[in-house]
Amino acid sequence: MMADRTLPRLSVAMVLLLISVTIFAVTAIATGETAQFSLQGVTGLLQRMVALGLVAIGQTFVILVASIDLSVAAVISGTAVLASWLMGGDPAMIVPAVALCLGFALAVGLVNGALVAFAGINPLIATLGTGLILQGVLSASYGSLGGAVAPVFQQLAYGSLFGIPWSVLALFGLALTMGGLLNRSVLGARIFAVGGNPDGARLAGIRTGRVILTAHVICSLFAGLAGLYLAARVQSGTPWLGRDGIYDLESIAVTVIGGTLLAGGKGGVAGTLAGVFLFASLDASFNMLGIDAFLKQVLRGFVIIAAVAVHAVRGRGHVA
Amino acid sequence: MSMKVMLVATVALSGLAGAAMAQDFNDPAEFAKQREQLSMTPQGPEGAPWAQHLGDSMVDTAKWKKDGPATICFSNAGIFNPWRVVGMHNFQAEAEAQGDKIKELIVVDAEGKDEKQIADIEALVAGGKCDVLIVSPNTTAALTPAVEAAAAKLPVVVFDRGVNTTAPVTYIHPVGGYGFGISSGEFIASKLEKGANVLALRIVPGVDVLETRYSAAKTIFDEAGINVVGSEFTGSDRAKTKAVVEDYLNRGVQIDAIWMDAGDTATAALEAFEDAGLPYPVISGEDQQDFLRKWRDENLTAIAPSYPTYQWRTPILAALDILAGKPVPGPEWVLPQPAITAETRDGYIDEKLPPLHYSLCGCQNLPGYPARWGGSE
Amino acid sequence: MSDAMSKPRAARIAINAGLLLFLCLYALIVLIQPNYLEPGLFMNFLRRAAPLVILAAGQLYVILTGGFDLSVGAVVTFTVTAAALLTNGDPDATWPVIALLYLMGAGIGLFNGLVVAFLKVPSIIATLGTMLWLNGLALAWSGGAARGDLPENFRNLGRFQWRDVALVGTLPMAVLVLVAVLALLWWGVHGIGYGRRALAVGDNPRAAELAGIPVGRTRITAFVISALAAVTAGILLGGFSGVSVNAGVGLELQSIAACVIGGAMLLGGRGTIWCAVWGALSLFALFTLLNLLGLPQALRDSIQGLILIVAVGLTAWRSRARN
Amino acid sequence: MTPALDMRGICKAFPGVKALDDVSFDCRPGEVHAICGENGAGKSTLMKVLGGSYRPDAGEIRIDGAAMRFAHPRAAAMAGIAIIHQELSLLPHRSVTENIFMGHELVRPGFAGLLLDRGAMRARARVLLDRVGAQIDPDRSVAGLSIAQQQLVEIAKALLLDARILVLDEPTAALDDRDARQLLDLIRILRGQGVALVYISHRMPEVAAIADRVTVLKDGRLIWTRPQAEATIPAIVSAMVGRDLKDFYPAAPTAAPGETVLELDAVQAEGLPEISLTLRRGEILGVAGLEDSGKGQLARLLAGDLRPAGGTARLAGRPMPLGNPRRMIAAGLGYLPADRKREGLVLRQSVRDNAALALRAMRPAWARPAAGVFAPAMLDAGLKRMDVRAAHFGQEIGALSGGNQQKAIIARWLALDPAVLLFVEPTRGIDIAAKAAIYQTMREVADQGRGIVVVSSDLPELIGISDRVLVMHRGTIAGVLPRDPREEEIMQLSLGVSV
Repeated sequence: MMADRTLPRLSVAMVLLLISVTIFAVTAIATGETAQFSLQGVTGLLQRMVALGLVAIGQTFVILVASIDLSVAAVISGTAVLASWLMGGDPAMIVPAVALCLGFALAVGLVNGALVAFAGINPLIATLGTGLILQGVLSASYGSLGGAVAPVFQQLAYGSLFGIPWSVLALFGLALTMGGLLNRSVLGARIFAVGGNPDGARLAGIRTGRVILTAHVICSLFAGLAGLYLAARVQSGTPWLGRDGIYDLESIAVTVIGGTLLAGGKGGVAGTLAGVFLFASLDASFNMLGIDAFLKQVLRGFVIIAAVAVHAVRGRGHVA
Repeated sequence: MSMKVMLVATVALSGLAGAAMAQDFNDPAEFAKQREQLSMTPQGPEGAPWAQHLGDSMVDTAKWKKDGPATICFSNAGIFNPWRVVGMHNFQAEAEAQGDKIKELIVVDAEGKDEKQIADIEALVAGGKCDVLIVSPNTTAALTPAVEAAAAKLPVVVFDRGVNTTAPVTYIHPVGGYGFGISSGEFIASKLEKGANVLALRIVPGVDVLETRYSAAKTIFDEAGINVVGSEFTGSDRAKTKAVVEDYLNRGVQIDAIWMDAGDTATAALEAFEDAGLPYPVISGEDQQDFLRKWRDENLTAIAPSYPTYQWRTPILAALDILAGKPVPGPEWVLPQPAITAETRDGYIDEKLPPLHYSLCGCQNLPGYPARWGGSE
Repeated sequence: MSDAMSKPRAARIAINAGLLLFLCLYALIVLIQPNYLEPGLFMNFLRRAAPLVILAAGQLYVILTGGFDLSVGAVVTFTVTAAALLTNGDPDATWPVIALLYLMGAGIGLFNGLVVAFLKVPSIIATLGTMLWLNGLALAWSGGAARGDLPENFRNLGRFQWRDVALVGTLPMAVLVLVAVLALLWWGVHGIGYGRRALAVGDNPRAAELAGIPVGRTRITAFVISALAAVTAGILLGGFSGVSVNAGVGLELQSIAACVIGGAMLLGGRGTIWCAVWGALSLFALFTLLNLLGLPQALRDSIQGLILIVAVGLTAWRSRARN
Repeated sequence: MTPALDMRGICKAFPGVKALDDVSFDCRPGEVHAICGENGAGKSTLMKVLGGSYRPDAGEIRIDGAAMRFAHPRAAAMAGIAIIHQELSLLPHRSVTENIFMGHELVRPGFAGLLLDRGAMRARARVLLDRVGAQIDPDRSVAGLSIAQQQLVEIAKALLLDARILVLDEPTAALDDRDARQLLDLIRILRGQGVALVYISHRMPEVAAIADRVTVLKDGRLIWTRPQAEATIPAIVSAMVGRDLKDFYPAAPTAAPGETVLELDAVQAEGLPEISLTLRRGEILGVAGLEDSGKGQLARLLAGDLRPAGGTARLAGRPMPLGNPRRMIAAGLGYLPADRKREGLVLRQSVRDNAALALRAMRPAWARPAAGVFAPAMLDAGLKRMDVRAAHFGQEIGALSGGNQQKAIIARWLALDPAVLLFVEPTRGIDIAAKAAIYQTMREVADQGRGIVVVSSDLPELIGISDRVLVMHRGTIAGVLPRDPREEEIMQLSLGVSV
C-alpha cells in the first residue's frame, strides 16, 4: 500500500512546483511580460520566497512535532527592530547585533518550548500568548528603539553572486541543510518520532520535552533569520513588520499545503518550500494580471483551501 | 520564572518607551516651516489645488523626454484604509481623464508589506514596460534602496510618504503632519479656556505621518495651558473608539474637546457623548463626509483639517510633464493643505457620497463621479 | 449518589474558575472606579461585552467538536459592511436585510463545515481560507471603505437603551439580545442532545461515528451556529458603533481565547456554554481594566497574552496535579 | 545465580489508592516469569516502575545485583530493560528501520555524532528482523504492516538494545492463534539466549505453556510466586479472583434458536471475495480465523464500516444498509469494537454519557438530554443491570477498568434494543472475573431473542461461548462447526488444511 515512504512526500512538492511554474509561465506569456523569464525576473520571483520561506522552514519543524508557533510574526518584528536599533548604521556593530538578535530569538524559542513541552499549555495558546506579549512590548518601546541597519548589512538582501541574490542562495542552502537535518540526523529522526507517536517516543527513551523544545528553538531562530533578512531589506525594522506580513498564519498555511500533517510526524522541508513557491508565483502572477488587492485576497483564501483539500480529501481518518 | 522575567522586562521597556516616544517626532524647525506654509499663497492654476505648489523651486526634466503615449507604472503601498481607497479612485480617474496620452497604466498593490513593495518595484523595473514609475511608499526607510535603484533606470515620482534620497525626480506631498496638527490644535485652543481638558484619539503609535500631527497639536495645547487628559489609540476601530470615550466619561472625567489624528471614527466618538446624554465637545475631525454631515446636523463646534486626497491626482500630472520634458516643481512638490471650517463646510458636503468619502478629493470634475467613489447618482 | 455528584467534575471546576476570574477582574475594576458597581454601568459593560460573549458562545460549538473557527471576525466585518450596503439607510429594509444576513451567515458556516467534514481540510486551515476570502469579498463589495448607511432601527439593536428602568437603571437592548441569544445557545449545548453529540465528536470522532452519530452533520451544524452567532455579533457591533470595514479584526482569536480562559478544552471533548460566557466576560473585564489603568495601548496586548498563558497554564497544571 | 532483575519491597501510592504495596519480584536470565492478576491488581504499575515511567515510593530495583534508580524511561532502557506495551508505540508514517532505531539511532563516526548511519541501520534492521523471524522489508512504512508484523517490529526494537530484561505486556492480545504460537516460539528462543523475560497475559493456556515461574498479584499485593509445576491454571485463577471460578462459560441454551435475523447472501467487499451466512435469534455465532483471514473485514462489513461491492443482505427481515454505520444501527445492529479506546469510548465523557451515546445518536438532536429515555434514572438502571462499577455514573469513563467499560458499551447498545450484537474481541484486556460476567451477559442477551456474532482470536473463548463457529480462511468461509468444536478442528480450517 505505502510501498515507498519518500515518494508521496516528494510528489506533493513536485506537483506544487509544476503547478506554480505553469501558473507563472502562462500568465507571463498571456500578459506579454516575457521579460519576467530573464534572470532578473526569475531571481525577483525567487526573492519573494525568502522571508516567508525562512519562517516556514522553522514552522515545519514545530508542526512536525505536532506543535504550532503563532509567535513568529512577533519574533520577526522583534529581531528586525533590535537589529536596526543595535546596529544604528554602524558596520562594526553587525556581528554583535546579529548575535544578540539570534539570542533574542533563541530565548523566545526556549520560552515557547518550555510552555508547550513542560508546562503542558496548548501550543496555540502558549505561542499566541508569547506573541501578544512580545508585540506589546515592541510597540510600546519602539519609540526608543529607532535606528537603521548598517549599509553593508543590506548587502544580505540586495547583494548577489553571479546574478543570484545572496538571500536566495541562503534560503536554498538553509533549506537543503534543514532538509538534510530532518532526514539524515538523529535530531530529525527524533522529531518524526515525537510527532508521530509521543507516547511511543517517550517509551523508546526519547526525551520528548527536549525535542519539542529544540523544534521551537529552531522555529524561533528561523523567524529571527527572517527578521534579520527583512531588516536588511527594509533598512529599519518596525514592530508591525511581521504582523503586516501575516507571517504567522501564512507560514502555517504553506507548511500544510506542502503536505506536512498538522497532527505531526509526517512532512518535510521540500513540500513547505514548494508551498512558498506557489504563494510567490501567485503573487507575481496576480501582479502581472493587475488583479486588485481585494480580489487577490479572495483568490488566496480559496487557493489555500483547495491546495490542502487536494491531498487531504483522500485521507480516511477524521479531521477537526 | 520566565514569566516573571518577561513581566519585569515589560515594565522596564515601557518606562523607556514613555520617555522617548514624544521627542522623536518633535522637530521645531519643521513645525515652524509647515506653520509658514499653511499661510502661503500657492502658485499654479486657480481652483485646482492638485496642480498648485508652494514655493518656487523647479527641476529640469529634459533628459527624460520621451515621445508618444506613455506606459505609467504605479507601485502602491496598498489600499488598506478609506483614505487610500479614495486616493486610488482619484488616481485612476485622473489617468482616465488624460485619455490617449497614456498607453497603459500598470498598478501593483503591495498590500501594506514593505517586503512585497520592494519586490514589486524590482519586478516592474525588470519587466521593462514602464516609461515612468510612480511610488507611494509603505515605509520611508524601507523603500529607499529600491526607489534609488529604480531611479537610476527611469524617472520616478514619489508621493504621500517620501524616501530618504533625492534620486526621484520629485516628491509630491501636502504641507504635512505638523500642519495638520497646527490647524486642529489652534482651533481647539481658541475655543477652550486655559485648564480645559482635551482627549486625544489616535490610530496607532509610531507612524511618522501620524506622530507629527499629535506632536504639533500637543505643542500648541501645552502653550495654551490646555490639559491633555489622555492620548488613546483606537486602531481606526469605531467600536473601540466609542468604548474608549465611554470609559473616560464613565470615570467622570470632564472632556471639553476631542482631538483626533484622523477623522474616520470621529462620529463614533461623538456617539459616546450622545449615549451618555452629555453635550457634544469641541472636536477636530477630518474631511470625511459623515463627520461633515454630523457637524452640520448637530451644529457642532468643529474643524476638519485635512491631508487632502487630491494629492493622488498630482503624480499623473507630474509623470506626463516629465515625459514631455517640462520642468516640474521639485525636488519637493508641496501641495496646499486647507482645513475645512464652519464657513466652508457646506460646500464640501455631497449627500451622494458614502460616509467615509474624503471631501478634499478634488474629484468632482473627474470621469465617473460620483459612482466611482461609491456615490449614488 | 447526589445530583451534584453526578455532574461531570471537570465542567464544574471550569465554571468556577472562569466565574472566579471574572469576579476578580470586575472587583479590580470596581476598586479603581467604584461607580462600576452601579447597575447602569454594569449594564453598559454588558452591552459592550455582548458581541464578544455571543461570538465566544458560537465559537464554543466548534471548539467542542474539536475544531477552530478563524472566520468569525471576517463574518462580523462582512455582516456590518453588507448590512450598510443593503439597507443603505432605509429603515424599512432593516428586517428583510437581517434575515438575509442570517441566510448568508448560514451559507458561510455551511461552506466551512462542508470543507472540513467532506474535503477533510483541518478547520484551522479551512477557516483561515474563509477568513481571507470573506474579508476580501467584504472589501471588494464595499470598495475598501465603508459605504451605505445603517438605519436608526438597525443601529438601535446595539445602541438603544431604556433609561430609568427599575432595578438596573438603564437597560440596553443589546443586553436583552445577549440574554436571548445565550439562552438559545445554552439550550443548544445543554438543553438538547446536540451538545452531547458535539462533545462525543470532539472527544473521539471515530467512536462517535461507530455509535451512529452523524459526525459530518454535527460538525457542519457547529460551524453554522458559530457563523450565525458571528452574524448576531456583527449586528450588535454595527449597531453599537456604526459601519466600518475593520469591525471584526482580531475577534477570532479573542473568541477562542475567551473559551479557553473559561476552561473549554481545545481539540474538543470538554466544555460548557459557561466557559464561553465567563471567559469572554473575563477577557472584556480585562480590556476595561487596562483601559481604566491607562496603560500604554501596546502593553495591554502584553498583559492579555500573559493572562492567557497564566490562565491556561493553571488549568494544565491543575489537571496534571489531579491525575 | 544472581537474578537479572530483582525488585524488592516496591510501594507506590496514588491519591486515594495504594497501587503497589510491598511487592517483590525477580527474574533470572533465561527464565520466563509470568505475572497474572486482574486489571487493577498492580501489574502495569509495577512495569511502569520498572520502565522508569513511575518512581516508586519505597523499595529498590536491582539489575544484575546493582541498585538502580530510573528517572526517565531512557535510563531504564540504558540499563537493559525493554518493555513491549499493549498499545503499540510505532510511527505509522516512518519506515521499519526508523521505527526499530527510534530513540537509539546509529550515527556515523565524526560529525559530532549527529548524522545518521542509514546504511548500517538498515543492515542491522535486517539482522534483527531475521532474528524475530519476520520477513519484512526494512524500508517499508509501518502503516502497511499487519498487527502481527508490527508486534515483531516492536520485539526487534527491544532486541536492538540487547535488552537482557524483556517485558511483554499482553503481547498476544491482538494476535490470532497462529501468530500467537509463533510469538511463543520466539520467546522460547530468546529464553534460550539468556534473556530474562517477564510475561504478562490474561490467556491462561499461554501462561501455562511458557512460564517457568508464575507470580500472582491482587489489589497491589503479592499473593504468591510459584514454579510452573505448582501453578496450575485453577490455582492461578483462584488466586487472582480470590475464589474459585466455576461455570466460567455459560451453559448452552435450552431452547432452540428462533427465526433467521441476519443473512448475508454472496456479499462481496474489499478482502471478501464472497460471503454468505445466516444468524438466528437466540444464537451466538463465533467467527474464527487467522489474522489475515478476512474476519476483521467481515466485522467491519457487519458494522457498516466497509462498503459492499455486491450481494444482498437482510437484517431483521429488511434489506441491510451495509456501508453506513448509522443506518446499520437504525436497522438494528450494535457493534462492540475490539479497540475500545479508539473506536468504542468517548473517554472524557461520563459513564452515563457513554451509555447514552448510541441512543442520543439515533434520537433527534433536539431531544432533551436528560429526559425520557435519557433520564439519568433510566440510564443508571441500564448500567446497574450490567453491573458497571464506578464511583458514580457521572465519573469519566476513562477511569474505569476495561471490563466495566465493556459493560457500559453493552448497556449502550441494549438501550436501543438491537436485533443483532456484533462483538469483536469482546474480552481483550479484560480480567477473568469480568470476562465471566460478560460471557454470561452475552448468553442472556441472546436468550432474549437477539442474534450475536462474536469475532475473536481467543479460541477457548470462541469454543466456550459459541453455538456455532464459522471459520474463515482467505476471505471466505472455510467451514462452520457446531457447538463445542475442538481447537484442532478450528485450526485446521483456519490454515486451509482439509479435515
